[in-house]
Amino acid sequence: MSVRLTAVVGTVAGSQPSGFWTHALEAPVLDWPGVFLAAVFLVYVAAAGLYLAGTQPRRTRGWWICAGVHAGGAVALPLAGDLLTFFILWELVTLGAVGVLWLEPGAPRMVRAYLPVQLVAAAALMGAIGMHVAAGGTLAITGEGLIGGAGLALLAVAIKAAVFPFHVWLVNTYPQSRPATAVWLSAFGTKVGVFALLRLLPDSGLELAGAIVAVVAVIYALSRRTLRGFLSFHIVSQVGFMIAGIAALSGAGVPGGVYHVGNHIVYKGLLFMVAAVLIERRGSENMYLLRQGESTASPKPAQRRDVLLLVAAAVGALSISGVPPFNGWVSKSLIKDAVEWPATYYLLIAGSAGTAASFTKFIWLGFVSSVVPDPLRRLSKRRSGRGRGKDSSAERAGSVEIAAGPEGSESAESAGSAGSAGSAGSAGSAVAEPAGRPGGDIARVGLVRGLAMGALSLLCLLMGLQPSWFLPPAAEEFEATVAAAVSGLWPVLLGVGFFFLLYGRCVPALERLPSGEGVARGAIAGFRRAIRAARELHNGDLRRQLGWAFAGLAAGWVLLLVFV
Amino acid sequence: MAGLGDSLLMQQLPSLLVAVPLSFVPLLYFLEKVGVPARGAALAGMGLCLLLSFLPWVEGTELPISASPGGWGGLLGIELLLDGRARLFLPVISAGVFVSALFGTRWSQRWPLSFYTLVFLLFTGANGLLLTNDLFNAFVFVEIAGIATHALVAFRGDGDGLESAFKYLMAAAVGGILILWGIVLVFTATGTLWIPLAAERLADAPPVFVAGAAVLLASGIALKGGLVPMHAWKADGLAGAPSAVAALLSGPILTALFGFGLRILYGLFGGFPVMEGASAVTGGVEGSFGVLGSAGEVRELLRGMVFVVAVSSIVAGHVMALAQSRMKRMLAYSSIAHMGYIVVGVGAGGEAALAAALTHAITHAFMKVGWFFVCGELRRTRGTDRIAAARGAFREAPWLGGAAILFSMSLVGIPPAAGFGSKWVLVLESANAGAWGGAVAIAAGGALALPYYLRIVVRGFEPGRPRAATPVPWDSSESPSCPEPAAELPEGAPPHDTTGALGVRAVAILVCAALILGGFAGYGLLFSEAFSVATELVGSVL
Amino acid sequence: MRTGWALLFSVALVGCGIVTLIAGVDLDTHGAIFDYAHHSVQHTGAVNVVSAVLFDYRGLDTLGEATVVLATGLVVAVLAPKARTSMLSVRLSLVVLYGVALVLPFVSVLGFAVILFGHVSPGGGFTGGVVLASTAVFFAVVYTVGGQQSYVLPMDTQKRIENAAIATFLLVGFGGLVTGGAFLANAATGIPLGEPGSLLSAGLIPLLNLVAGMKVGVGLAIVVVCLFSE
Amino acid sequence: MGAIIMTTVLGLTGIAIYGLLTRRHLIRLVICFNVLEIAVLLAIVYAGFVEGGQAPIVGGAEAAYVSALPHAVALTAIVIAASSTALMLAYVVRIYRTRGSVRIERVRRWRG
Repeated sequence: MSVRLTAVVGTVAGSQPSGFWTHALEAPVLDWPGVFLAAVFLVYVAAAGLYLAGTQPRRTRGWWICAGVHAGGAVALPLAGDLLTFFILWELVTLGAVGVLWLEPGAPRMVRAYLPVQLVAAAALMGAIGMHVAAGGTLAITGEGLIGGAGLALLAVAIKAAVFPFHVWLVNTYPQSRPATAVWLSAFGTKVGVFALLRLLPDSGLELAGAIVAVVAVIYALSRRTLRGFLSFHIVSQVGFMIAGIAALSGAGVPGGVYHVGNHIVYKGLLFMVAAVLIERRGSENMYLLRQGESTASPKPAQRRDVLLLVAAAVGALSISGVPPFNGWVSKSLIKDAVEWPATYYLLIAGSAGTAASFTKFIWLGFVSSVVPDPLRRLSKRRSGRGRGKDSSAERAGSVEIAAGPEGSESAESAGSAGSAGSAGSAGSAVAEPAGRPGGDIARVGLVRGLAMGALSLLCLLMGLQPSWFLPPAAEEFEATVAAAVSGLWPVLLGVGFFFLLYGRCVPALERLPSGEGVARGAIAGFRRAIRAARELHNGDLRRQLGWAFAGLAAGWVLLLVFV
Repeated sequence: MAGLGDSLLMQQLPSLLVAVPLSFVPLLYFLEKVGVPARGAALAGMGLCLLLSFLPWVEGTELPISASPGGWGGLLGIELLLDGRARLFLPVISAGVFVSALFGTRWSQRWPLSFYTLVFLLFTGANGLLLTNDLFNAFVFVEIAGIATHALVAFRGDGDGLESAFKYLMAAAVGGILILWGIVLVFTATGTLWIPLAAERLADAPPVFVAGAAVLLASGIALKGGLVPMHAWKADGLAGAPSAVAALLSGPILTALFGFGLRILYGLFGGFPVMEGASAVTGGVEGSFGVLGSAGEVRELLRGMVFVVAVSSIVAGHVMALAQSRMKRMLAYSSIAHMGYIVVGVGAGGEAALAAALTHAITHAFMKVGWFFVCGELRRTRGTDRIAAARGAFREAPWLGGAAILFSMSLVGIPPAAGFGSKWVLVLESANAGAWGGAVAIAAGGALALPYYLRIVVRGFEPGRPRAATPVPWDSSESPSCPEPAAELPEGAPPHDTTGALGVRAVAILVCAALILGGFAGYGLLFSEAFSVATELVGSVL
Repeated sequence: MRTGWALLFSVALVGCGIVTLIAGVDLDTHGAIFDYAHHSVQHTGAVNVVSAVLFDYRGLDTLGEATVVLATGLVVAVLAPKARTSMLSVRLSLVVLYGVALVLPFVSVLGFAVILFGHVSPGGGFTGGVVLASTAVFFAVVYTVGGQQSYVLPMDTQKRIENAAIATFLLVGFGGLVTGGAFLANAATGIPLGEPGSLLSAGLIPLLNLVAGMKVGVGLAIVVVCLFSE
Repeated sequence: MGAIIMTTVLGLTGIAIYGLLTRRHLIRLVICFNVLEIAVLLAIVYAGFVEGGQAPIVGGAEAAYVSALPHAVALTAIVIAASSTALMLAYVVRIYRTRGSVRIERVRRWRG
């Protein structure tokens, strides 16, 4: 629909007399990054749609429309040929996400976390485009990016891509939505932001900043106790990788960065799907309780499918950690090869190691360990002893315990979709399956989900094994780089070693990490106070109203007289 | 239609556009005496005026059309000049008045004759303000429109409406005096009230004198239009008004005032030059400013003042709108912000930015009128315009919710609504003209604006009804011995007007919605018209 | 608004005014550049130049102003409570009662005279209208509002006169448009201007004078009487 | 002559503005508005003043007349000001009826 609307504007705007307005609407840009990203988005839409269609009988039509707007905007955005279309699609992505979040349980909190910053981003983008035009730029999207308003564009990108200090919206929305919703949302928003960096600010010089973000965010990710909070911080961390690559200017940087965007969509989607299934099966999102929930919530038949789940989780974890032959390896190698400064390089290595460590934790806690490691248990005891106060503040701070609201809805939902044998489960599945065959329902659900996750896993493998199918045509020289980077395995080993040897001791320190939430809260309080002050200024006194008018008149007049 | 261009009708169109609405004032009275219902006659009359306002768009019409009541011309008498600017705004005013009259069933049922008479007076004032090329005549029309408007504001007759009307009247009257002062200074300096001649002779006037006239006229118009240091009365003035009247006030009246401001700015003072090439444009004032200081510096100072006013209007308007708990006040503050948008476009100088400002004035008129209608509908069903009371209202009437969403999108600047187009072009063109601060403020304005519209929409679609559906009478000191001529509806009373009237109100809302959507589709056309008007305005200075 | 601020603003504005006036001291253009006094007789046939300007050159202003009065009367009438009250509880002495009765006819005649001779001598519709309105005020003050309403002019009649006046003004205007090529045209309609200085001169100006006088008189009377009855 | 008139005009303006900003009684506000208006009217009339000019009633002899245009304009302005004043007073009376007082504190319900 958006395309048609722009077409309407385009036909009418074709006869505009104003200088740049004649060039407002351009043909789509079909270069490699755009087409690649659009294609990956499209594939992911198919996979996630498959996943959701099979498992979510409770999604309403409104949800699907909003999700479609969100994803459709994201699919079309990489191809946008001019800034007008780009802006409209950007807005569609935002609005679609708002709609999706709105239809979630616990919507007000998420929308509050999501909408204001996204609006600031949209406004900043609009302002940036304005300043670009002011500096003499055209609306056509060229390889050179914006020639004015770089600061505003940077702000817009930083918010949309959830670059570290602006990540609060992400970790306060994705982990709190329903698991399957997070699957859908995780792919689009931030990637759009990263892509905007490529389109608007190709020579931003943010290489080092990206690397720092990658490391800092991974430290935060290590400290998370909830599954999706953990995955969300990994999005932030991986965005750091992408930015480092795109900003890296040397030959392989941009292809590496963009390829990493595509890879990340695939494996992070896969991981979110795994997370969704795990949460449904185990009834908890606390990573330390995943194995405990196993014995009670899930009867025997689940065990066999857990193996498949483990495979999918392992593929995702290996991909994100950068282990050959999965796709993360290719793009991470390209990025590391492309960066200019040694500091960036070592930071990226550290980031990789941290990623590896945290996904070892994920696999270990989720599938392997039968006993929760000692320090963690001690910690959780201490926490429960301390009472709810600390918990609730921690919850607000983004390290989200399972909140009562989402959990309740999740369990109801999982009962309906996973179809475990309970009365609530049959009632829930009856919505989707009028015949009321719980067994068949389980089988169908498992099949569809398995298909979706399998497809994504295969794609991970394929993108790792045959990068030349996906990378730009003139990328033969990259292959050598990639092939030479097998030695890049050592950060992964480092990370794994770190987890088993040192992680337990680091947990108390990690738990004490400051969060960005306080700053945001302070800003909101300040804004509230400003509004209150403004209201008190408008005290309804007629004389004050007239006084302001005369004061304005006097000020203007005196100023004029002084200067004349 | 071939001979229409030369006919007496076309030659005298400016006079007719003033005289015909005015002639309905006595006509309604006498028609009612012979039994014709005022409402029907009034709507027919407004239809006629709407038709008249479209006549200048007939193919082959040569603009400008100059007419002089009395036939004396501008120097001796009064000239009414229908130029491109007036042609652009006339249908906006007429359509705004028409739909508002259509919508105002609630109060017009009570006193149909007075209501429609005042609406026609307002119509006359707005049209005349737009057309007149004479300074004092403009003052007369400003006052006609002003008096009719705050009379309509007082129409509810309860304490709140009266307070609104009194505040509005005081502010508007002081604004009128400021305008009159400016006119006196111009007349003293030039000896004429005819704007083109005055502009010519202002070039020889002492610059201090000219500066005084300019600042007085500008403040007067700003006070009437509600720009920031002079905005404080506006929300108070609109809060107690019936919704249809609030719509009239922020649609047609603001449009006419903007048109008048443009005439003063470009016709009398030579306008703002394009930013880079300040020396390329030599208006009347610039030459005179050159006597004492660098003309460019004074220009830039003036422009800086305009931007300070505009940006602070945007910020203050949106921030205060965020803080409101009543819809009408919220919309009034939003109007302040949108006036700021328009002033940014005007202050940026240059044809394109000016054209963007013109289109935004037009789209703003309809989206704000539409929102006020939605507000009136809510007030009819809920008995109050408190935002909290809107709970569930859109669930009961989804079409209303749809309209509210559309108008909100337009006001915020989200694509499939006309407001997006004008805001987008406004940002780009003012940035293009060098006013990047204003452009950023406009862009940020949308971010501030969305939450407060979204709040209403979300509230409206929530299930359930508010517990206290009727307003708390917050004026407990009213003496019961004095019966209010028009008190609030008593608690639990059925809606005042019948379902047939509701249909008419719905039509009014849907017309606005259609205009907003159509405005987006036809945005290119609108903008190119505005662009030619802007070229004409800027060209008139050279 | 604090006193200090108020003082500051008013002083600042007056100061600006002083500066402006000093700058304008040597302005030599006093009055209009167009010398109405030497052309108005020839143009309009009216000896009183102010009347000529008001009703001929700038007829539209006058029409607008009459409209403002009408609007005011309308609003005040709407706002006034329907139940009329007697204005004054004070008992006036016989001297006042009879004195007013004695004076009233003369005042009325004066009002009409000022109106009808508006184009040849100082005065005109507005001035005369105000004098006429003052008779209504006298009456209302002395013989109560109800008395004014029932004996002199009922409110309905007043409104009718007011509307008829505006309608006449507009009819004259449209007539000028059709016959003279301009709204409110006077001499151009071909109406004889007559001997300047005589009662029946200056074309349509006496008629408009009369209309405006009735309009203003009745309009102000409505306003004042409605305010009385509050 | 001019100096006197202009001093009066400016003095009245200053007084009126000061009064508008400080008075608490609504009727006094209305009076202040009227004073402001009168100052402008005086300025208008003075704008047409010609030294030694006669009232613009054209007699037989050729003479200097003061300009008639400002007179006409002032007349119109007076009527408009009178109408505004009448409306203000009407509102004040109604406010007195509904709110029980004409203090300015009583018209501060709308605020914020």
